[in-house]
Parts: sequence; C-alpha cells; structure tokens
Amino acid sequence: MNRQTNRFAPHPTLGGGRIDRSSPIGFSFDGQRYSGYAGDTLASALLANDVHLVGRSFKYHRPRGILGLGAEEPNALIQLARGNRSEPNLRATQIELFDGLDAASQNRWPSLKYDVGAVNSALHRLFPAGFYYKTFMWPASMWMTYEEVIRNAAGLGKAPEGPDPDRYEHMHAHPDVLIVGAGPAGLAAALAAGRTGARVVLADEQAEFGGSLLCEDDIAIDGKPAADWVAAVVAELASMPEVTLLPRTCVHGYYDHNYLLAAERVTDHIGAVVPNTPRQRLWKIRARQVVLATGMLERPLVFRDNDRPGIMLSTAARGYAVRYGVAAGRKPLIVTGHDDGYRTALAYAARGAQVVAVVDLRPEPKGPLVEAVRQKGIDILAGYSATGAFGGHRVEGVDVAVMTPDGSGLARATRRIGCDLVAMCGGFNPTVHLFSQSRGKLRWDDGLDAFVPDRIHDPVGAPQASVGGAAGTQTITAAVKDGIKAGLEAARATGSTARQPAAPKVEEPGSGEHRTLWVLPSEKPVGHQGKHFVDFQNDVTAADLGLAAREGYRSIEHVKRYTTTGMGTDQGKTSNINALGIVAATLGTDIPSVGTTTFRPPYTPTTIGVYGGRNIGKLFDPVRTTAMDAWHRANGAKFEHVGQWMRPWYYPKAGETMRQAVDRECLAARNAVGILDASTLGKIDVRGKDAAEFLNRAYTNAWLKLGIGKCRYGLMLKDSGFVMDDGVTTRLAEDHFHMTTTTGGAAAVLGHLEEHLQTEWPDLEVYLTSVTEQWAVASICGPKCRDLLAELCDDIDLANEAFPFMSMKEGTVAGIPARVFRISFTGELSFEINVPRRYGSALWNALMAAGEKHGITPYGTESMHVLRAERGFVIVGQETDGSVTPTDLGMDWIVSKTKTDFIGKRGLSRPDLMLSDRKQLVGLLTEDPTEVLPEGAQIVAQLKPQPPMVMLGHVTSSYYSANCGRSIAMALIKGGHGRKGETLSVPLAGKTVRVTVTDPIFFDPEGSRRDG
Amino acid sequence: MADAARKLPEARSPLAGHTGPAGGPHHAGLVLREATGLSLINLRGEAGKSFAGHVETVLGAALPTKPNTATQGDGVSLIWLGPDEWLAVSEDGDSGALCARLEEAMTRVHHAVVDLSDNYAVIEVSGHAARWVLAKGWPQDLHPTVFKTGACSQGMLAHAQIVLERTDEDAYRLFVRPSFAAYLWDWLVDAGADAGVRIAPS
Amino acid sequence: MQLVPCPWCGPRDDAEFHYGAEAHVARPSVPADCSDAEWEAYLYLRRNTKGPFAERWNHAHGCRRWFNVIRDTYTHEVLASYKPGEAKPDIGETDRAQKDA
Amino acid sequence: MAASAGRLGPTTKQRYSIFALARNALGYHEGWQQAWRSPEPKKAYDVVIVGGGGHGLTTAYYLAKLHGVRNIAVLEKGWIGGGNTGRNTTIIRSGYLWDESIKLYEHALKLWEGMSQEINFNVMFSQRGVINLAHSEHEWREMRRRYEAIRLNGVDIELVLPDEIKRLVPIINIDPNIRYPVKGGILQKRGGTARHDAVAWGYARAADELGVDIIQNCEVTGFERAPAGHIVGVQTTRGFIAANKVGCVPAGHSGVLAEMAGFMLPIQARPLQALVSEPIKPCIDKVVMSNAVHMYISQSDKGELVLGAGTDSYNSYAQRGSPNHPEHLMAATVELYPITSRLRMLRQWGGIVDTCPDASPIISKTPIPGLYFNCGWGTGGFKATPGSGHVFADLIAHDRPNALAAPFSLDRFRTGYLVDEHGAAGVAH
Repeated sequence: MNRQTNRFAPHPTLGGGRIDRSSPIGFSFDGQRYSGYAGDTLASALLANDVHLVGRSFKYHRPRGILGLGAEEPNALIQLARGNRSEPNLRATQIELFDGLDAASQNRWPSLKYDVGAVNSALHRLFPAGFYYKTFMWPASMWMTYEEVIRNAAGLGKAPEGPDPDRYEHMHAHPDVLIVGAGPAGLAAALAAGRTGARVVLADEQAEFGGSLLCEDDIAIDGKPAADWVAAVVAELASMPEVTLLPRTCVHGYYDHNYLLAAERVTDHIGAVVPNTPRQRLWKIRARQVVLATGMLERPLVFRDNDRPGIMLSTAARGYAVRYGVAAGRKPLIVTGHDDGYRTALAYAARGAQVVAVVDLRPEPKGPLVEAVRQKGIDILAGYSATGAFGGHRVEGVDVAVMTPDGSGLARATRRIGCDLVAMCGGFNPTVHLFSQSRGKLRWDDGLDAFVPDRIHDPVGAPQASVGGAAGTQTITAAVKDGIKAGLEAARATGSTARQPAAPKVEEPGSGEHRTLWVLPSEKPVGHQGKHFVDFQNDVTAADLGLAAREGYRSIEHVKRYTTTGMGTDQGKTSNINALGIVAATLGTDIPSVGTTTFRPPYTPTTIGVYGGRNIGKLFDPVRTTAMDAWHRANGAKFEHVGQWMRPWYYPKAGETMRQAVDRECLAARNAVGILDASTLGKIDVRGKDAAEFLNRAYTNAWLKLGIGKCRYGLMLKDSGFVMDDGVTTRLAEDHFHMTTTTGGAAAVLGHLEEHLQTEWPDLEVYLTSVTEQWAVASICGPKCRDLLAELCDDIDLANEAFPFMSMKEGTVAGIPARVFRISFTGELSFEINVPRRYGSALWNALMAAGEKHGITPYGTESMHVLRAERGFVIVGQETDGSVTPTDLGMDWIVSKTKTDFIGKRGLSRPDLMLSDRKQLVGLLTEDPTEVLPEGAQIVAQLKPQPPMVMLGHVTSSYYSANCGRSIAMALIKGGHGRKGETLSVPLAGKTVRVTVTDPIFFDPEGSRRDG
Repeated sequence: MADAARKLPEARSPLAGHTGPAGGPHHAGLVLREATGLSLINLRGEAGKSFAGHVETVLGAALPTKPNTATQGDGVSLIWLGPDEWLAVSEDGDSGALCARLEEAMTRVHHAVVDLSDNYAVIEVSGHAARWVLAKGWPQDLHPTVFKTGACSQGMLAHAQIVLERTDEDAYRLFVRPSFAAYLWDWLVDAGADAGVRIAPS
Repeated sequence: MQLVPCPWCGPRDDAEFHYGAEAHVARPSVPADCSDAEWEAYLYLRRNTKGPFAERWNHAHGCRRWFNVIRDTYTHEVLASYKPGEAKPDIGETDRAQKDA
Repeated sequence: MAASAGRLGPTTKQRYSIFALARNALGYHEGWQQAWRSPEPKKAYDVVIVGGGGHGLTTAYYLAKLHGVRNIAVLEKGWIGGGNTGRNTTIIRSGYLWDESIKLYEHALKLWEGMSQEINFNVMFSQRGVINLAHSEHEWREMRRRYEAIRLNGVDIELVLPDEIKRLVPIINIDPNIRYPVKGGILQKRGGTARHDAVAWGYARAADELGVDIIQNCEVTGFERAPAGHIVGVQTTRGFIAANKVGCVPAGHSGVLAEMAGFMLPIQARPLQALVSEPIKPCIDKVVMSNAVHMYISQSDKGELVLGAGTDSYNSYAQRGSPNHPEHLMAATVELYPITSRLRMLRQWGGIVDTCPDASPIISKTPIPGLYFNCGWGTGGFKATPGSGHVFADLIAHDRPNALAAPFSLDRFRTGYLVDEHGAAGVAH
C-alpha cells in the first residue's frame, strides 16, 4: 500500500479537512491497492496517492485526470465493482470511499498507461467533428463492417454481467416547501421555513450539508468558522418534526406543477449488503412551493492542450486541499480572470505548497485577495494568457505570454513555467438546470457572463424561487439573506408563519471585477496546433465549434448535435457556456441571440433500477385470479394470460400433449359433463326505471319487452359501427338487469356505458355498478349436466319446460344461494351457476364430487374456444379487431331494423361499411381433415409461386375438433358470404393448404343438443 | 334468496390460504390483517333527496356529502365514492337482510342497492410505520393534517385500484377487488420489510 | 405529472385520469339526420388547440366522474375546471370550424 | 407553374468521402462549404413546403429531383430536424399489419437502403434486425397474422422462438415464468436504425444542391386563398410568401395549421417520451419491441441504450410528458433486460406525435385546392421518412395521390375505410 504522499499535514488553525485520519480505508484502482480515509471520495483518495491519470477520453483516447470536485466531473469515469454489482461510468468525485472498494478505469485497452486507442489522438486531423457523416459510405456493403468497429470502440464502461441483486423503492412526499441544495442559501431557507412549522424537505446530493462552505477556510459566520454555523443549523433542523433532511439525495427532475423526482443513495456509501433496505430510493415529491438553492459551477478555461492530467478547476483544487486535506499538486499554478482563483493560491500557500505563479487575464488585478497573494511573495503575471500546457500523463508546465489589451492575441513571446498542478478559473455558471427543466426563462447577465433565472414558468400553478448562487448571487452574505427571505415567503404562502430569523453576520473575502475570455490566445490560430478542449468528455474542441458554424450548423441545437458538445454523461456542465461563447464569437453575434439548448432531466445520470422500484418481478403487474384458482393449480392446469387475469388454458393429465388434453375435454363436454371456471367475465348491475331504454341504446337488438327472468344475447358497437363487445344480459326485475361482458372488455364496456350516461344522457335514470367479482361462476354443460345439478339442487325445477333456454332461476345449489342461468356458449345443454365469490371453491368441489360418476371433466379456455367454434359462435377480440361490423359476422339478425337509433347505427350506414365485398366471416375446411391451419394464416384466391400475392383475408380461429373428427377454422375473407363452396389456397412457408369455404358452423347445425 | 337454514358450506375469504400464519416481530412497524365477515353494500342515489333520509333510518348513519369523507354509525361506516355513490360497511354480516331493508325503504326513489360483500377484500393496515409504508405506493398526501381520521379516498396503491379509509391514528382500511388482493398483500409485505411486518389473525 | 383539479376530489396526479379530448362535442340528437361528413365530425374531428383548450377528463381511479377542464396545452397551466352541464368559460375560441367538404 | 426566375444552376457541392476528409485535413478543415445556404425567403415560389423535418425535406428533394420543380422553399419555424425528426428512437422497419401500410413502409425501407449513397451523406442506416415480441397467446396469434400478411406481401420476415431470440439478444430474459413471458416474435432482418439528425441534414444538403431554399426561423401564421378558393401563399413571421401549391408536413402541429386553413383533422397531438442510458460497450445489436409492456430498446453506435415508451394519453405541445411513463418503461426494461437495472438514465425528452384514430397517416388533398397535408404518422413517422416524401412529392406534383398514397386520404374517416394499425382492438374471450 503506497503511503498517501499528497496528504497535507493537518494545519494548526485551518485543520486537516473533513476526513477522519484515524480510520484508514483500503481500496484498489486498476488492480493496485491504495488507502484513503473515511470522508474521502475515490477522487480525493486517488489524488492523495498521487494518482492523476484516471481515464481516456471518448474519441481521441487522450490521457485524462480529475477536473472537478462533484457532479460536473467529465473525465474520471469509473467501473465500480465486478459481477452483478458492477456499475459503469460513475464519477470518482461522487463515490464515497468504503472499505474494499474495487474500481477500474474505462475505455482503454490494454491498459490506462498504454492505450492502443491513443492512435486516434495521433491521427486527430482525420477525425474533426462530424467526420463520420462524410465517410464510411463506400462501398455501401462495407457500412455494417465499419459500424462494427465504431461500436466496439465506442461506449465507456461495461454493463454488469447478470441481474441486479439490490432492491429499490419509491416514496411519495408532499412538503409545503421543497428546498433543493443545502449550501448557505438552502440552509438559511430551510431554517426560516422550518421555524414556521411548515412541512419542509431539504435535499442535497452530498453526504454532508453545507455545500460550498465545506470547501472554504476563509469564511466566518457569527465569528466562528462557517462549518460551525452549518452544524448548528443542521442540528436545529433535525429537531423540527415537520422537517425532512435528505442528504445523498439528488433532485434530478423538475416536472409539471412542482412535481420533482429525487434519487436517494441509501446504502451505496456503505459498500455492504444491508438487509431489508433498498440500495436507492426514488422520492416523488409534489411540493406546494420550491426554493432552488443549487449554487454555481465553475467554468474551465479553453486553451491549447488544457486537458493534461493535473489541470483542474480552481474550486476543485481548493476543495481537495481544504475539505480532504489533499495536495492536488506541490507546485500549483493558478490561471484565472476572477479573484476567486486567488483563494486557491492562498489555500495552497497556507498549507506549505509552493505556488509557482498566478496567471491573471486582467491587466490590473486589485483587491484584498490580490494583495494577500502579493504579500505571500507569489508571482502575479497580470494581463497574461496561458498559451498552452505541456506534459504527457501529468501536466509539467504551461507556456505564458502577455496578451494584447483586447485579449485577442499575444503582445510578446511566450515563456514556459514548470508546475505539477494547474488550477483554472473561467468564471461561474449559476446551476439553472432545474429552473430550466421547470420551463423557466433564462436571461444573459452581462455582469456575471452567465445565464440567470429570469421568469418563472407558472407562478400560480408552480410557485418557485431561486436563491444564492443559482440566482447569480455572488456573496455568502447575500445568499443567506435571500435564503431566509425566500424560505419564509414560501412557508407563509402555504399558511405557516413565524418571525423572520436574523441573518447571521458573514465575514468573507470580497472580490472585484472579473474578465472572461472564451479562448485564451496562443501563438497559432485555434485548430492549427494542439487541441483547445471545450467538452472534455466528448473531445469537442474550439476548432470543432468553428467547423460546425462554417458548415452552416448555426443554431446552437445544430452545433450541439453536430459536434456532440454537452451530450456526454456530464451533460455539458463544464462545456455548455464556453461553447456558447465561442459559437457567438464565431458567428459574430452575442450569446443571448444564440440562446441555450434545452436542459433535460435528469440533472445527473440516475439508476434505471430506482425508477423500476419494487414494481418488478412478482410485483411488476398484478396477476388476477378467481376463487377457484387454488383448485386449478392443484389439478395441474396450464394457465393463459388474458389481460391481467390468469385463466386455466387446459388440464393435461400425466403425459398428455395439449392436443390430447383438449380433445379429451371437448369430447367429455359433449358426451358427459364439462365444467369451466367462467368467473372472469365482466358483470354489470344495471338499475333504474330507464334501464331497459338504456340497453336499447347500447345494444343493436331490442330490449324493452324482455321478460323478467329472461336472458338475451347482445352485440355492442361503437358509434363508428364496429363491434366492440358482446354478452348476455338478464332481466331480474322491471327496472333491474344483470349484464355480462367479455373478460377483456369488462373495464372498457363499463367506461363506455358510464361515459354515455354521464355526458350524453344524464337525464336517463340508470345506475351501473360493477359486480364482476361479487359472483364466482361455474359453467357446466353436456348431456349429463342436468342430472348432476339435480343432485345438488332441489328447489329449482330443472325440466326444460319449467326452466327453458336463455332464462334464469334463483335457488340453492350444494347448500349455496345461487342464480342459475340457462346460457350456452358450447351449444350443449348448459347451466351457468353464479354464487357469491366466497362459496366459489365450495361449489366447484361439490360439483366435482357429485359429477364424478357423470364423467365430469374440467375444461380450459382452449377447449372453450374449440367448442364455441364448432357451433360457429364468434369471440370478440378474436373474430373482430375493431374494424368488423355485425353484417361482416353474418349477424344481421341481431341488428334491429325498427329502432331509430342505437350506438353504432348511424356509423353502420357509412359507405365503406355497406360494401358487399368487405371481409366477411366464413368457415374453412381443409382438404386434408387432419391439417390444422395456423391462426392468422392468409387466404389467397390466385396462388402465385412466389409472394407478393393478393390476399382475401386471414384465419381468425383454427382448431382440431374431436367432436367433428376433423380440423375446423373460421376466417374473415373479402366477399366471404358469396364464396360458399369455393376452393381457395392458404400459402404457408413451405407448403400451401387447399381449403373449401363453408358456413362457419360445424357441429349440430340445428342446435338440437341445446335442451339436453 | 332461499333461507340459510340449510348448513352453508365453508366460505373462503379472498386471502384465505395466502396470508400465511399469524405472527411476526412484536415491535413490527406494520401490522396487516384481513377483515372478513363484513357486509359491503354499494348505494347509489341523489344525496339531496329522500334517498339520503332512507339510508340514515335503515343504517343509522348520516350520508356523507363532503367528497372523500366517511361517517360512522353504530357498527357501520358510510364511505363517499362519488357525488351519487357510497359504500356502506357494516359489521352485521347478513348483507342480504340489510339489502332487503334498504330496498324496501326506497321502492319509490331512484336508487341502486347492490350487495358487494364478495366484490372486495378488506385489508387492515396499522402500526407506527403504516403511513411510511403506504406512502411508498400511494401518490396522495397522507399527512394527518390532510388525511384525517374519517377521511377516505380512491386511487392506485402500487398497481391496484383501492378505496383507502383512515380509521384511527395509525390505522387504515383498504378495500380492493379480490382478484388483486394477493398482489396487494404481497406488495404490502415487501414494502413493509424495512419496518418489520406482523400478521394479525383475521 | 400535471395536477388535474377534479371538481369533487380536488387536484390529483394526471395518472389517475382518463383523457376525453375536446369538450362540448355532443352526440347528435338524431343521428339518422346526419350526413356522413357530420357523423365523421362527431366521431373523429376534434379541435387540437395549442393553447387554452376546453377538454374532458374522467377521474378513472377516483370518483369515476367526467368533467371539463380549461388547460393550456402548451404551458400546461390549468385555468378552470367545471362539471358537465355547466357553461364553458369563454376562452376566445371561434365556433367549431365545420369541414365544408 | 410560374417560370422559375433567372437563377443560376444550383451550387454544386464538394463530394463527401475519406479523400475529401484527408484533403481538407491539410487545410485545418477550413475549406468545407456550407451544407445548406439558409437564404432569405424570396417573394414567390412554385411550391412551399411547411415543416423542415425529415418528411418536409425529402418531399422538397423528390419534387426537385423527380418532378423537375425548381422553385421550392422549405419553411421551418425553428431549426431543421428540431421536431420529431430529432426526438424519435430512430427505429426503421416495414412489418405492419395492413397491406396498404406494408406497401408504403416497404417503399420507404427500399429508399432507406440506398439513401447514404444517393445524398452522399452517411445517415448510418444500420440493418441490424428488428424483433417484435409476443408476450401472451393472444399476442402470439396476432403476431402470426402480421407475419403471414408481411410475408405474402413479399417482404422479408421470420418467425422466431424464444431460444432463437435469446441467441440474437443475449441480455433478454426468456424465463417462461416472468409476468409477461416471451412467447416468440417476428424478426425483420432488413429493419434497423439510423442517425436521425443526419437524415435532416443530408436531405437539406441534397435539396439545397437542387436549388431548394431552406428557410429556418420562419413560422407560418396564416394561409392566403384566391377568391375562387385556391391557395395563393402563406403568411409567415418573415412576411408573405406566394406559392401555387403548399404542402404541409408539420407533424405534431398539423392540427394548428389545419385550423388556420379553416378545416379540422381527426388528429390529436400527444406526448411521446423516450430516454437514453449512459454509453456502454455494445451489449445489444438488435432492435426489440414489446407492445404488451409498451417498451422498445436498441443501442446507438455511441453505446447509449435508446428506450421508448407508448404515448401519454392527453393532448400537449409541451414536448414533454408525465414521469409515470418513463417510470413504467424502465420497470419493463429491468423486467425484460435484467442487466440494465444498475445502468443509468442519461437524458429523457418528449416529442409531439400526431395520432390518428386508426394509427395510420393522412397523405391527402384537403378541402382547399392547392393545399396538401401529410401528417398523422403518430409513432411511425421516422421509419417512413423517404417513402412519405416520395409519395407526397408525387401528390403535390400531380394534384392526385398515387396508388401508395390513395388509401391514406382524409376522406377515409367519412367513408369508414379503416387501416387500423392499433392491432387487435381488445383481448380475446
């Protein structure tokens, strides 16, 4: 294990950083063992061990080091762990160190030091932005080969090998005030809002609250170090019952009406499995008020070869020193146009580093910070440009030169200064991603050289405020003051109030005017020597942006997509504004007129698994089961999904194929007793004096005169004239009906009817109530089923005269109060026995026991399909697909000729629904009776040796029918009703089957078996 | 319905055989129990008319008219489901008799009285972590100041559509279609893992 | 996730609702008198306004009632919600442009 | 057609190739011309195309190339390719159900196959294969009907069973006990993906070479008609532009333009959301679509998994949707592709799809003579891009639809002729 050579010794007054030097943590990177401390990130620990080379850039495979301190990091992308828990593309700056952490660099082969991909950097002239649009087109056949090479070179990390062992969950929250970001502004806002007793959620992506204050050692609040104020505020917030503190929680998505998503890392930092605890939790937050306190991000400077490892943002360099006690370099050089850069010089000098120089873009930098650095005897090169950096796997120095007054060129020759760390400060961007996601309008602030929030999108529906750095505020004093004001106003707007807390006294270094140069001038024009990186991750240079503008890709959205700037995993956090500045200059216009690209969620990449939550596996979607489900499972049923229902498909006995089982079930149904669980059919209670009139309007046939206790089959259309559902409705009383629908159509039919009642015919006195699951239904059929029922029911006269077809009797079956319907979907004598669901399995068991001697045989949906097809009954959803009319189905008999209106009537008389050659329902018999056509097969009149050929229609249902002793099929074919007796062809892959068109009824055409 | 003189066979509740044995850690934050034997009657009618009076006389509880509230009577609670729809929940298990009395009172009034005692499974969710666990799958605000005792609401708990009623400080009652009951029970047990789950005898 | 104000249950997530497109498109009282074009207009032709739009929502997972909302289909601001049968607030819409086929 | 004013021949373009790249590398790539000119709009054109997406640009290209119309303008209210062209999940296939749809989408697929070479712009059309999965018996039966209809229309298609699907897509979960098990599917080997932005830029460049004026930041605000009713031009944010014929191809905004022209369409503008993961090494090279769980997946050349969902159910022009759809999409993705759980979503967005009651497009004359509409593509627009432009150019040039476009007239909603690509309306029994 290397000693941590780059740790600063703890400073007598400034301390040793927020790490715990008493608890070392062992970890490995690319197989090499290192150690860090509790409180380190992987990045700070690597730097502590003098590891700067951490990755290879996406396109040119240039060696890359750590650039940032947190979410903005474009380079240090890490593959964490191995096997099923492996995770690609994590930012080392955001991985909290834990014992045994196993990290690897990405996008390099064979190793980080010696990467073959670096050849791209050597041949970089051949790979300008968008080169791939201009080549790989010849010869056309080679494209897929070229693409294979591109795909294997692309991508950064690798997906894990197997399924994710960790669990995730969601959590809904409804705070009065959501505060995003727990820096000075956010903490102040939370304090002000929390003290009113309002419901407050304070979320921050870091493990500790405090934001930028954690990385500064030159700020005092109320006379004490800023960290003490942070600790005090957090302690008070923790004591408030209605305040929820969410560290390690990144609010990453801002949607309509103050609905925000945040992902909490619950156990990632522990690096061990915690039982009964999700790895991450997705907070779904509906906030009445939102306060955005998301701070600022520092901009890098664009100069030649500004991507050498060891060149990083100034606040990052300072953060490693102050927060983690790490010397990112022993001989730092600062390049800045902003006073803030001087704080980094002071921080390093105070800790014993030898600050080589401060290169200041401004000709006459002045102010307290500048004076402090001067007094330290540090060389300040005013009005200088960093013309370029040099070094291979580590920066070794920069070339500097005096600039011309306007900063466009060099006034004198360059000279070289050696250093081992370059801390660059290109200015600061308010973090406006969430504000922009909420569709707020930004405006360009010339003073700041940055976009700041301007107009909130929907102040009434989604009230919101931005404070602190996120609003472009420059000082901690103003940030805290604004935070208090915004927090209190937000709480008051939701009805809670309290005295406004006094703003604490903040002592902080003042800073003066800054200077922004989008590209630092060097000896050669941009693009002629070296690479001026704008987007470090996607290897986009200033020259690429110039090329895009030159080729006519002028809109910033075109520039972004053509050069892919800002499209990496850092989403342009360090590159977007620099790119805008350069594009505006290239087009000879200003940034406001170039505009910005749209900020899209998430703020930082978010785990797909946390969005899935616990709605996966067994809980992905409900499986609806009937009251008799336990029996079906116990008796070896094979199941079929029907919508969300799980229905018995067939009941194979030992060794039976599906075909054999279905044949046995169908024969038993017509020769002994078949029993089907029909509980899943939709059932609707229809009540009210206008119930019959309502049915008259909903169905195609007549309902007014249906007798009490009588049943009638109904076909339901949409107003387009196409069939949507069917079922049997029974009149229970003058004003009371019991309607059934198909299993799949239950919700749609209830919705369709309820919509017409509420919005078209509110005057009708009709109430609908779903009773689908009140009743369990066992349907028995076959010649012996009356005898079976008679054994279990002695209070209903089951004789045909007393209990005719399509009628209903109430009585007791197997001791259970029941409604018995003479409804038959098989064409056999049939009784559908409805009992309250709680007695469903008792009824089924009683029928099975008593039915033993009658040869009772359970049958599933497959046999039900065969039996009904034998009788020519259609199934809505199988014979129909939303474009079929009653006439097409040969069901003119059910369409009332006398009613002036019903839903669908006017639709039926539209021209294309009246054509004689529409696709119409027919039966098909194959020449070879054992040949079963595949459902969906197409029927052709003129057979061709090869496709294409004109198709007449398709097979909707097709089975082997044991009862008919042959295969049977139904089909919808053009002009079908006029084609009875014709012979047609069904061309399948490999063979063609000859078929004869018949009536779609294959068994007991006269219906003689119906009454047993 | 024929009288129940004959011995009724065994009735199975929607979650029979699924909840597993009663028991679990005493300190469990989540306590689950299937409530059985209740009469659940769906009522539809016009709140402002005599329909409301008939309901009150028969059930002994005033019809709630404020959306998403429930009123309690002696052994009965009336849950608002819509501007002209309520669910009466009675501890008197003879739902047939209750329906008959209601029907008789309302012969001349536009109404619907439908016995749904088997159309719902009823799951009682209680314990100090009840709200925390429900909030994992229930998008509406459950804060005590917003969803007070006696409040009710309809919506989706995970992927099941339910009626949710707050019956006490840390106690809720869930009404869900029986075919979704097993799914919802499994979801609750899974979501309660971090709080500890105890199954109370039903 | 928009907040849709159900006139009975109050504001709820849009995932609780079923959408019904343009409001105030009544089913013709005597369909038999409608031309094919008029029936097409009832079946399929709906305003598709960008901006304040009178539309129908059904609180499918809640009280199951249909109601109308004025919502801006671009900014998603919700301007009003009202029960069926209540008059449509004026949002400056011209009357339904009839297809003069 | 008005005689085209005295314009010189179209500006000839440098040929794109590896040699051109090498040549320009020597001059620091400062020698490349503009891909398209972005001129100021002229006062009058023979034909004005409203909508600068893929469909609008291909229409202009084919009008100029095949029908000899030289005086064309494409008016785009924002930046070309900024609408659905820049927001879709780039899937290309022709495996539809109805003959009319199969013929139109296959026509487009054939045009895709020669596109990069024809417009000398690499659109990276990658025929890696598209699989539609069936997750229930009912869906498997529907899939079989689609398979037979496609096959007999002479289009390449294969039935594939779970084991074969696992071989083609190693990361898929074919466990028969998951909630929506893979029952099988159909594979179209010639289907695949393409780089969507490149289609807009490539056709803009090719159309510009033929003299088409591509005018961005020019929103149409009204239509002008002659007393007799014929279209005579459009009002725009950059002034009035005369035209003898106007072809509108504005995708999500078709309802807005129709209302401006005084007639209504059966179109609703609905959000369609999609998302990409962070770029990873190749782990899936097929495109796989699952209707039952509203989820489809492919992997871009850069390494990002591209995931798409079904549309949101409400009207919206906000180019964004509700987060419950991506949430369900990602639950389905983890269910069918378990290794994706620890990958991370990089970016999510939405487009405005113009949905039709029968999920089929409208390529049609309109009640206003000289005004033509091409819209209603819903979620199927990108794959149809060259085919749509080809037939729409033909319609505009000849003022009548050809055989491919005829079934998609606006009139079909009046007559009841339905090309319903929703698939089976309900669930059987």
